[in-house]
Amino acid sequence: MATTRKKTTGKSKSPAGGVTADRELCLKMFRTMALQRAVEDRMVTMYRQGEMLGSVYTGHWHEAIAVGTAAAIRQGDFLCPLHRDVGAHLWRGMPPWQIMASFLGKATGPTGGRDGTLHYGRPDLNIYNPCSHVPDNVPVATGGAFAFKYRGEDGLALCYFGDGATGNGGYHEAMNIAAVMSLPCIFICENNQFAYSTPLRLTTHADFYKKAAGYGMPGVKVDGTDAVAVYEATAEAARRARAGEGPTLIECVTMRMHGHAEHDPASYVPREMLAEWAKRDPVELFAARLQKLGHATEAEIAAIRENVRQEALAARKKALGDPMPVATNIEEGVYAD
Amino acid sequence: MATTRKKTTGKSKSPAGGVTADRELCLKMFRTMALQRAVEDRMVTMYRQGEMLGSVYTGHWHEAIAVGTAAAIRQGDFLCPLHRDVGAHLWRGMPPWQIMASFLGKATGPTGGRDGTLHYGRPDLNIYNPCSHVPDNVPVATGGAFAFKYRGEDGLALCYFGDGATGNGGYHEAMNIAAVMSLPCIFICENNQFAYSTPLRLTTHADFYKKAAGYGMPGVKVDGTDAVAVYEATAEAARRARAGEGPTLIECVTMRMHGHAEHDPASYVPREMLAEWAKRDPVELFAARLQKLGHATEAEIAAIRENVRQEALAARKKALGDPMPVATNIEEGVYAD
Amino acid sequence: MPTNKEQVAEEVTYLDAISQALAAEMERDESVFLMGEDVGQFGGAFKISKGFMERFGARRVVDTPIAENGFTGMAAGAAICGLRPVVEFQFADFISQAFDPIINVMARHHYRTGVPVPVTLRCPFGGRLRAGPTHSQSIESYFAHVPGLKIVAPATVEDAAGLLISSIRDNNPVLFLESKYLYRRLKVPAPLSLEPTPLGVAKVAREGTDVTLVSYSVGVQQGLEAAEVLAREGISVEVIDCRTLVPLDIDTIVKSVKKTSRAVVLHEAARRLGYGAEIASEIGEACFWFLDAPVTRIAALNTPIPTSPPLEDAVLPQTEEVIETLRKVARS
Amino acid sequence: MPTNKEQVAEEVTYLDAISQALAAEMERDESVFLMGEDVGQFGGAFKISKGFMERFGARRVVDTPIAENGFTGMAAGAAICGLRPVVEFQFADFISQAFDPIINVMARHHYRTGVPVPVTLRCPFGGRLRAGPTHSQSIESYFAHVPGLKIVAPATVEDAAGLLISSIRDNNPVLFLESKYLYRRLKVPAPLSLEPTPLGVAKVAREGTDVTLVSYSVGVQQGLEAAEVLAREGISVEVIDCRTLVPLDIDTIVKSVKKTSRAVVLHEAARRLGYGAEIASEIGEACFWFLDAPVTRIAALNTPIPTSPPLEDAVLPQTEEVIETLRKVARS
Ligand SMILES: Cc1ncc(C[n+]2csc(CCOP(=O)(O)OP(=O)(O)O)c2C)c(N)n1
Ligand SMILES: Cc1ncc(C[n+]2csc(CCOP(=O)(O)OP(=O)(O)O)c2C)c(N)n1
Ligand SMILES: [Mg+2]
Ligand SMILES: [Mg+2]
Repeated sequence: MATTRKKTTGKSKSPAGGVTADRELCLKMFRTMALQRAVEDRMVTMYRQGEMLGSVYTGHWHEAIAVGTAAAIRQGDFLCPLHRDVGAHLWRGMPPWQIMASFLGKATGPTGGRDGTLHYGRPDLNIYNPCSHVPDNVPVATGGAFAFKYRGEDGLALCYFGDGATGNGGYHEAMNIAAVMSLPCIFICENNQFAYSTPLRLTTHADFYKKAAGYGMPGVKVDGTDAVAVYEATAEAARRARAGEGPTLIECVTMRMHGHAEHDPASYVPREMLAEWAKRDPVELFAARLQKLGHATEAEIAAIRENVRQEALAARKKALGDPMPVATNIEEGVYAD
Repeated sequence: MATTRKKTTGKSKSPAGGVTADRELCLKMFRTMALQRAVEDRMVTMYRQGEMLGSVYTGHWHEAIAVGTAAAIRQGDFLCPLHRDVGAHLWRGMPPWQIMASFLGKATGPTGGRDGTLHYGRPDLNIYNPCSHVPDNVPVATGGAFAFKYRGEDGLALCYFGDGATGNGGYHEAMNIAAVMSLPCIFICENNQFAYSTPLRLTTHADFYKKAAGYGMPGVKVDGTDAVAVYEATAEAARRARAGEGPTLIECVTMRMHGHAEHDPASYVPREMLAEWAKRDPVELFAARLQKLGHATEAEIAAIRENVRQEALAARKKALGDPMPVATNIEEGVYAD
Repeated sequence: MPTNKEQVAEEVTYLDAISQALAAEMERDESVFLMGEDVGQFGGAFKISKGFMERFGARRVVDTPIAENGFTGMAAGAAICGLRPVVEFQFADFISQAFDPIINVMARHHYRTGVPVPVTLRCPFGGRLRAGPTHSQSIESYFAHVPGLKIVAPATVEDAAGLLISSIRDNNPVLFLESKYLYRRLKVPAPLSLEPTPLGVAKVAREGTDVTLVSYSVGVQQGLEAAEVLAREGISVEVIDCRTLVPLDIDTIVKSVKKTSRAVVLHEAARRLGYGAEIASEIGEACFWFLDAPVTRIAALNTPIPTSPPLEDAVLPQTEEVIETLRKVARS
Repeated sequence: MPTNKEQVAEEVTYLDAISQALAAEMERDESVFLMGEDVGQFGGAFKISKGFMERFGARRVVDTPIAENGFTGMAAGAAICGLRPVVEFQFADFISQAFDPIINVMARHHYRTGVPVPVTLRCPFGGRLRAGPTHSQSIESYFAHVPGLKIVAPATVEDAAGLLISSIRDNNPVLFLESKYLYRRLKVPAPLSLEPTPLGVAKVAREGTDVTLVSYSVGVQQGLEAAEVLAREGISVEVIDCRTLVPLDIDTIVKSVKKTSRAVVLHEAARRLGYGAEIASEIGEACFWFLDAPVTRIAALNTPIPTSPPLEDAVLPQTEEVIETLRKVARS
């Protein structure tokens, strides 16, 4: 099967010598991570200023996961993100202002204001728009993976879900189906230590990556603050998927550094835990790595930071200026023609 | 917690020297297994004669599982059976004629004909009456286990489900909850190689007992045709449960020797597979064991067999003679007072 | 299954019609495939896909684990990615486990994104087979409130084929309600036309002047029987077969009621918020000035559906009750 | 949460009422406990159980994994074994994942076995908070068709407490619909009576003579506002608050409609097979000879509920529309 598969669009990303050998790739990844941070910091400010429709969910300390995974697959692959994965949207080409527009309910948001806040996607970028229910994006991803296999194409689906979502039946059914049908699907568990207020001990009594064994699929655990580690694990899972070897579960360990969303002060999170994790900022870690690798000077890093900060500022300006939707044809589109 | 728990009714069943040291217990187990076989054989005949309302589900080769588990727990424990577990009902005290009455839609069936065929239970015997949907009895069992723990009692819940049912989200959510809450619950997976027509390779890519690790609970695998092995595994799981050590998954491996139900000729089952398993009849195996242990002579075994055959015949007679329900007060009982 | 052998069979059942229509669509469109429990080698619990495995292979006749939630979400994903899944629920009752992906993923996706989700959800539904509370349910009311789903319920052999074809070709999630009771009871002479019957168009199954009976699925057959009996008494019943519940062809219904001035709505589902409530409300609002009698609903009692024959018969509407109600309304 | 501090607070909100009633029932009956996501230390997404952990401990304030299906089935099992679980869904929308155990385990169990299943399912529901298609749903129509469930939807602070108390004491599974919109918008002077309000008894929220408005939850508040405006125009609106949807107190509704001869039914749920269809059908059948105008439904459009304010406002019924419709019906 694998040998007869049609190629999907987008170039394969498995640089010889690993991702660190590819300066251009590394810099693009870094820029996207820094952009996620800048955009989300800006959105937090917007929330505090009362500009947003509802609460704001951030992916602080998830940047290496969002970007490391998205960078390791192809544009034609089916990406099924959740609320921590702004970096994956950005990598695919979603403009920051449009994410903000979603949180503002603007006509220019990806759904034109029909859905909003964290529920957005871009069909043209092969980004699924998830609904609120976690982890309903996971069975959907297996369906996308099924479609690639059905058509004999070498595309894959990649989905994200939190530690909390693993307690849910949809996750289980999809993992099992993907294993049994040997679907080209990559399951990214973003273990950020909390599900809303719920700590891991009330979520599971087993490590997440070990759950893969119960489905007969490989499960790996990576440092979710290390973009390179995430990239490499994803690239290997993608290789397996495209070769017809079936799904992989990757547990990416990180920390949710803000509340569940900005309305949540997260007083249930031990302060020492935050202090400990504060030392492992994935954006900082990657910046340091790039300098050590000689891919960028401190000045170049600083320039990128300033550049994304400006982009986030401009995004806010555009998003705020964009029009609200008008309630004409409000009943159109409930059904497709 | 465990030490302060109130005792539930029913005597504990952990004979010193193991189950085989207890002749009375062994003989009662054997008789119940033989009775299950006799009753189900009779029901198959009744089906063929067109006496039944619908199809008939048998637990051939499941007798050691149904009886071995039920015998190893207490009458006061919450038992949540499915369609292969007639022996567990019998062990608890359900009369054979009443099971037949369920399949006949009689007024004397456990639900008075409101539900019927394989959906029966007896609240007074602490037997849950499951609905069709598999494995909806599994979350219910965790709820029963929760109730015991909540009240500080040392009771437990035990539920059964097939290999096929493990692909279902309800199973997963309940297993995880039971592990996280450390509930006194025993999960019995009856791996009989098929889920309706679906073979194991389309159900799972991992051994069932290994799935327990994904929940952080012990998983054990036993020969489901060996009543002693099933008993001992259950007794140990019960000990853990009562001691507050949490749930256990027990995979009991056996074979479904009939079709999914009697309407199903099961032509999808390889004949060699049936021939191989035919050699491992749990009732025969236990009969031989009893003789080897000196607990019963061949004649005594034969007498039991004849006795249960007569009981099954008498059960049919009573069930057939019982009245059909009358449709008065048909709207009563939709709501409890 | 439309093997050559059966193409020359003398009769086609409601079940054959579904099987033939499904096979024809799979022949016609490579993106159509069937998935569900035991649909492969086994041919499905009701044998709709008997022979499909040999004909289309395991790629297009997909046996799933017992995971209604997961495989329905998967069908949504496959549809979003361009395929046209046909999902078989072994019994309609099991769709309860897939309620979430149907209402939250499938039904709302096009509205939110503009991406169609063409999935056909095949549900063998209804009672009268002594199958009890969790194998006999009428499921239309669980879903009819949800914007974005279509609901189709054929009452005849021809419509079983024609409406299934349209459902599969439709670009929306469609709940296709197959009457288990009619599967082998309804027959027409072979061969069967495999032309699509448009969704959203009701049918006047029998013309009449005194009272309009609005129904769907097995109720239409009951209504036709009742009309036949009443015709002998000089009462002329017009029977409307909704065929599609969502969208509902209210115009055809209203036209009939304006003519007869009397309306009875019949279904096998429980009365409270059965789909009859929607139909009756619409008639009441649109035909108020034309009505000579209250719009009357005939439905199952508000109880679970019991297993035992005397109980099930007492709970579900019987033809005798349909006759009596129509007579009473016609003469009021 | 009814700590001593708040007992002496000057005002009690709809949210406080629920919190106080729940705490009172937990005090009163050891078998009552609360379970759901983040209900423990965190006090729940809407802070209904703030302080409960300190007061009742982790044994009775149970944080669950994100497993609506599993923990709902678990609640059923706990109830069957003698406890009285109160289940909090973080948003009513998530109950879609628990549809199966609610309709197939909870709702049918007593009918099949005679064993009661006393579970209260607390559902923060409804729109107007810009929360979009999967955080704003009205869920009553998903369940109202199912025999064996009760459905309660308080419209006032007093009823939020009184009906919750009755729901918890009821021996059946009860869907308790809490209006997120009213949570902090409705207030009454403290202290609040914590007496049970019986289920199945509607209330004449405002007496009138020209037209009857039947509603529940937030619609009652809209109706009262509209009635006030119309009173100034000389139109007298009688507002009926159903309070309980299942069982429905149809007698109170019928009595009012027989008096006014005109009926409008209002809810925030989508129109098609909204619960208004059941109410309108019942009125149409019971009051046919008394009606001077068609029974008219006001409801949301048949679309998902959009997020953006201009869109959500266009989809959900606004008070202006209620006023206009009542005026039109009253004058017709
Ligand atoms: C079925 C369902 N129940 C509840 C929620 C509410 N909810 C949204 S996110 C969340 C916590 C998710 O935790 P986790 O999966 O760990 O993801 P994280 O937010 O930590 O990234 C909850 C409970 C939901 N979205 N879906
Ligand atoms: C949710 C659900 N889907 C489908 C069915 C139909 N069904 C009944 S039993 C069965 C097979 C069960 O297989 P398994 O769990 O292995 O149990 P076994 O019958 O082999 O003991 C199926 C598909 C069901 N009861 N519930
Ligand atoms: Mg998390
Ligand atoms: Mg099996």
